[in-house]
Amino acid sequence: MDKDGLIINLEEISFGYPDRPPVLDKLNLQFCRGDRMGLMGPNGSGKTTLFHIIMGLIKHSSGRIEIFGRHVKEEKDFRSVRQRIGLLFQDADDQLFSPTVLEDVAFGPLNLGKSQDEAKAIARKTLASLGLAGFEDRITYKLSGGEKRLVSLATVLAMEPEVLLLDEPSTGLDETTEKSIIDILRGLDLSYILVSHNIDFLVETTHHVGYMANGKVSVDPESIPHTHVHTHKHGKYVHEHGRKTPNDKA
Amino acid sequence: MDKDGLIINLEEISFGYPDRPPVLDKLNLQFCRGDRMGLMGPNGSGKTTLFHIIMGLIKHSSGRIEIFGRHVKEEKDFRSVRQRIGLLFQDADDQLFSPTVLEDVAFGPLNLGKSQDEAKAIARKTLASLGLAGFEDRITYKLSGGEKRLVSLATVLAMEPEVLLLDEPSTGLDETTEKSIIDILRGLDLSYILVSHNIDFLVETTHHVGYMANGKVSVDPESIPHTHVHTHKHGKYVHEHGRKTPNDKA
Amino acid sequence: MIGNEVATGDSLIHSLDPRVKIVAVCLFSIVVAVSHRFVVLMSAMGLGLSIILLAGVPMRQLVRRLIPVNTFILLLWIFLPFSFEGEPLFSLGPLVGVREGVLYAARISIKSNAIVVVLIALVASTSILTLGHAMHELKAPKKIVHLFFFTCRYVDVIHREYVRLANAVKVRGFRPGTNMHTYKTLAYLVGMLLVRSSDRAQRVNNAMLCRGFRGNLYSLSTFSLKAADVASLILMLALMLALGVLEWTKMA
Amino acid sequence: MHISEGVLSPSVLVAGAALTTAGVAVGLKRLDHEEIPSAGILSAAFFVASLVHVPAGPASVHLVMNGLLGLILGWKAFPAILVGLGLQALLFQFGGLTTLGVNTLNMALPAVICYYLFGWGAKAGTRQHVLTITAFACGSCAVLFSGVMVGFSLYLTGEAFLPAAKLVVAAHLPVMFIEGGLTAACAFFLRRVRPELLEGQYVPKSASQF
Ligand SMILES: Nc1ncnc2c1ncn2[C@@H]1O[C@H](COP(=O)(O)OP(=O)(O)OP(=O)(O)O)[C@@H](O)[C@H]1O
Ligand SMILES: Nc1ncnc2c1ncn2[C@@H]1O[C@H](COP(=O)(O)OP(=O)(O)OP(=O)(O)O)[C@@H](O)[C@H]1O
Ligand SMILES: [Mg+2]
Ligand SMILES: [Mg+2]
Repeated sequence: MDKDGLIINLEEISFGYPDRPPVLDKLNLQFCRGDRMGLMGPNGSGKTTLFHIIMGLIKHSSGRIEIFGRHVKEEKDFRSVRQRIGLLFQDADDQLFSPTVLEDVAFGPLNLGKSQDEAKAIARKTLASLGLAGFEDRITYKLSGGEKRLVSLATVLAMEPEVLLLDEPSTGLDETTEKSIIDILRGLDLSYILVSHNIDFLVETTHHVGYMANGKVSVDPESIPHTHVHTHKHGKYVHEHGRKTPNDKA
Repeated sequence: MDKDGLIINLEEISFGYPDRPPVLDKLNLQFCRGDRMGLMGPNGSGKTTLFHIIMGLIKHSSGRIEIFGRHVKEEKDFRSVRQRIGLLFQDADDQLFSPTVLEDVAFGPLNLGKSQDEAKAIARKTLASLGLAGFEDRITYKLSGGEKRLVSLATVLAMEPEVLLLDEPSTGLDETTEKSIIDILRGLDLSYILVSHNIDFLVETTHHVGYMANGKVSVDPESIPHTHVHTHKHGKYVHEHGRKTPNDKA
Repeated sequence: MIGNEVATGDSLIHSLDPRVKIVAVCLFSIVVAVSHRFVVLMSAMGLGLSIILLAGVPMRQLVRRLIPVNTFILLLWIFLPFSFEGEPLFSLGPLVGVREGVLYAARISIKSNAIVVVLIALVASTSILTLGHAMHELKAPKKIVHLFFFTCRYVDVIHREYVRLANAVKVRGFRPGTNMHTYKTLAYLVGMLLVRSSDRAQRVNNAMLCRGFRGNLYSLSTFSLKAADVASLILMLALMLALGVLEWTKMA
Repeated sequence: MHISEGVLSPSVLVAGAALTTAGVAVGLKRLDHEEIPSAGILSAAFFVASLVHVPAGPASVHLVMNGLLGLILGWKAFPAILVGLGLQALLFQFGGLTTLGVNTLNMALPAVICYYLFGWGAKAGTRQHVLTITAFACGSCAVLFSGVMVGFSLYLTGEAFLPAAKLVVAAHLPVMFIEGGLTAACAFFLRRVRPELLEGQYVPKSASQF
């Protein structure tokens, strides 16, 4: 890996919530500029925790974090990290707190020191780029699930980050919204790590996939493509995966 | 369908939240005794809303509901429905509101007019039957996610309902807990309708699956089992479904 | 939050009936709060310390829990010694510390600490929900007891929601300061919290309706008095009576 | 500002406890059994809000928000605040048991007074700026009254407390503006997102809502 392009470098990170078995156990992860990485792993394997550690929302108990070539440790080191790395939370409801969409999207730029007018202009532009023009005065709390996701993405993109951490951006969305998220992600000129349980989605949006289990991330670029065949009977129904439904086939 | 076994009969039910497009649009649904039905559908398609309408927590705007052969309409009609149909809520934190597990499970029987001692006995029995003996004095808010789910199920079963409506009983659970929920559901001598996004889970727990979209439920018992073969290339990765991961294969 | 406050241990104090403990603590607090004589206050302090020793409360916890009351007391020490007329004791610049003032402040300090020490012995040896149940058994109004339970139950859930919202503003570069932007943002967070809580209240109501709720809330708690409980209660009553007599004889 | 145990004179403690009992009784009377869960969850929300640090110059203050609580709960603020302060006394030893009456009175009475003085501004149909001004007044006056009442409780205990009482009131003055501003912004938020909460219908009537 090109040492110069290395933007996130986690070395032997360990972490556990109080009174629980460790969630991360000497985890190593290298992430380079221009990379688009998928991350899978069972529920509770610590994917969300990993993202929160990178953003400094949770303090790891041991190990070393280097971001953009600088060792980050304290809250103030993470402040500048948060301006350059954007995190899309797993639950969009946690991300939107302002009454209107425009205020929410303008919030980040305001924190970066932009004036009210600049911030609003940035917010409008970002919304428009995601096909959300006209949403400015909608009440965030009353948006549909898919709209909340897209607006959350807008709030993150409005800060013009260099890297995105996307925590299950597609869960719970219908196919149309999922499709539009795929298109948006492909159109972005950004590096990102994307958590999803849906490999179809990862296939479409990332270059390679890491797998998280037992507190570690394993990236295995040598696995070989192959074909798999499966049949399951379920009464009269066939076992089908993902979003496909009996009706699609009938 | 055996008219005698018909326990839930929804005819042309329509409903919409204020200032929103309709969620249910002339929905028809028949559900018979002994049946175990799965229900899938994209987010926001109205699955939770449908359950709430059956329980009389939301009033439908038009259509006719017949439950256990009786036309139900008013709040007081639904009171007796709620004794015979148990609803497991999507969020277990909403369902467990008492300080301790025993109190929570005994709450239903007490409301049904049981004495304190009878209610406690029923609660103990129900907990034991779900493998939760010893949980009586645990504090509800300190339970883990999986334990909360199981206790929620106990609170519903303690009312000895004839039918269960289960709203995503497996989301957010790890495989072990999911497995134990599957075993419990299979062991129950009850009819139920079960909402889940996870077809593997539905395959294991239900006889057939309905699909909810555009405000309607379509049940298609005539779909034919078949085999599907697929190959996708993804860089060097193979497309894999469900829980399987690159590492399993590597 | 509430979850962190664990009442583990197996001292005599832990095993006492919570109703006895509540009655004893209330009695103690009232008697001490109305007492004046140093003898009485010192005895009360001694009693309080023996109780807390008996309860085996860890030193660190004790000190941590004593901080809030003593910050308030400290504030009073800044003023009280100088606000009396009487025999001068010391002087700080133009300010003259007066004997009566110092005694008054000292009295308050002992009183407060004695009462709080006993309160700590209570809460460190009894879980908060047990206290709720005991209040029910002691015939506190049912509505208050249930209000108490619901508040306890959902404080943690809502606190977690608050932490998630606070994290969301943090990752978007928010740094609190003394300015309108900060106040507006915090107001929005509180507003969001209230909106979510009212939504949750609606869902909880629905869940309760589904279980046949018609306005009756029940409590299944049962406590039974043991010999040790009765003995402790009598001992406490006797001690309080003794303190009362001590205080009263001075008046006479 | 919670007054600690052992500071106040017996007569002040008794008067506070008696008035609080009366207020709580009125509040409980207006609180239907069915509303207890909602009131409990909302008071949990206020409990959490009261832990929020707000920077004020070099120091930081905790939110009080009793004005907003009054707007939303009316007389029910009495039992809600009693429970909240009781929990704070038990969990963190803020305040205490014998002072629970006085402390509850000092926070709840201003909440109820402000509800009657300014509650009309939050009702449906008022103009935006009317809401903002009344909410600001409600939030700041509630805190000011609380400060004055705390100072008064101290003063009634003894003349010697006068300087401390003055300091307490003075310390509430900057907080007053912060609270007013936050209450106004919060009311603005609620008006846009969930107006029912402000309109005195805080209890969701789930079954009869539609
Ligand atoms: N605040 C917390 N306190 C205690 N335990 C927690 C907390 N947050 C998460 N956990 C636990 O830590 C583990 C890892 O959680 P995390 O949310 O990181 O998993 P995840 O991989 O993101 O799962 P999912 O796919 O469900 O989102 C889980 O077992 C979870 O229960
Ligand atoms: N209280 C409410 N007020 C207004 N709209 C609502 C309310 N509850 C749900 N909705 C909307 O109604 C639609 C159906 O919601 P519902 O919760 O029934 O969907 P669902 O199929 O259960 O989705 P999920 O799979 O996410 O649980 C959604 O668009 C939702 O935003
Ligand atoms: Mg996660
Ligand atoms: Mg749902």
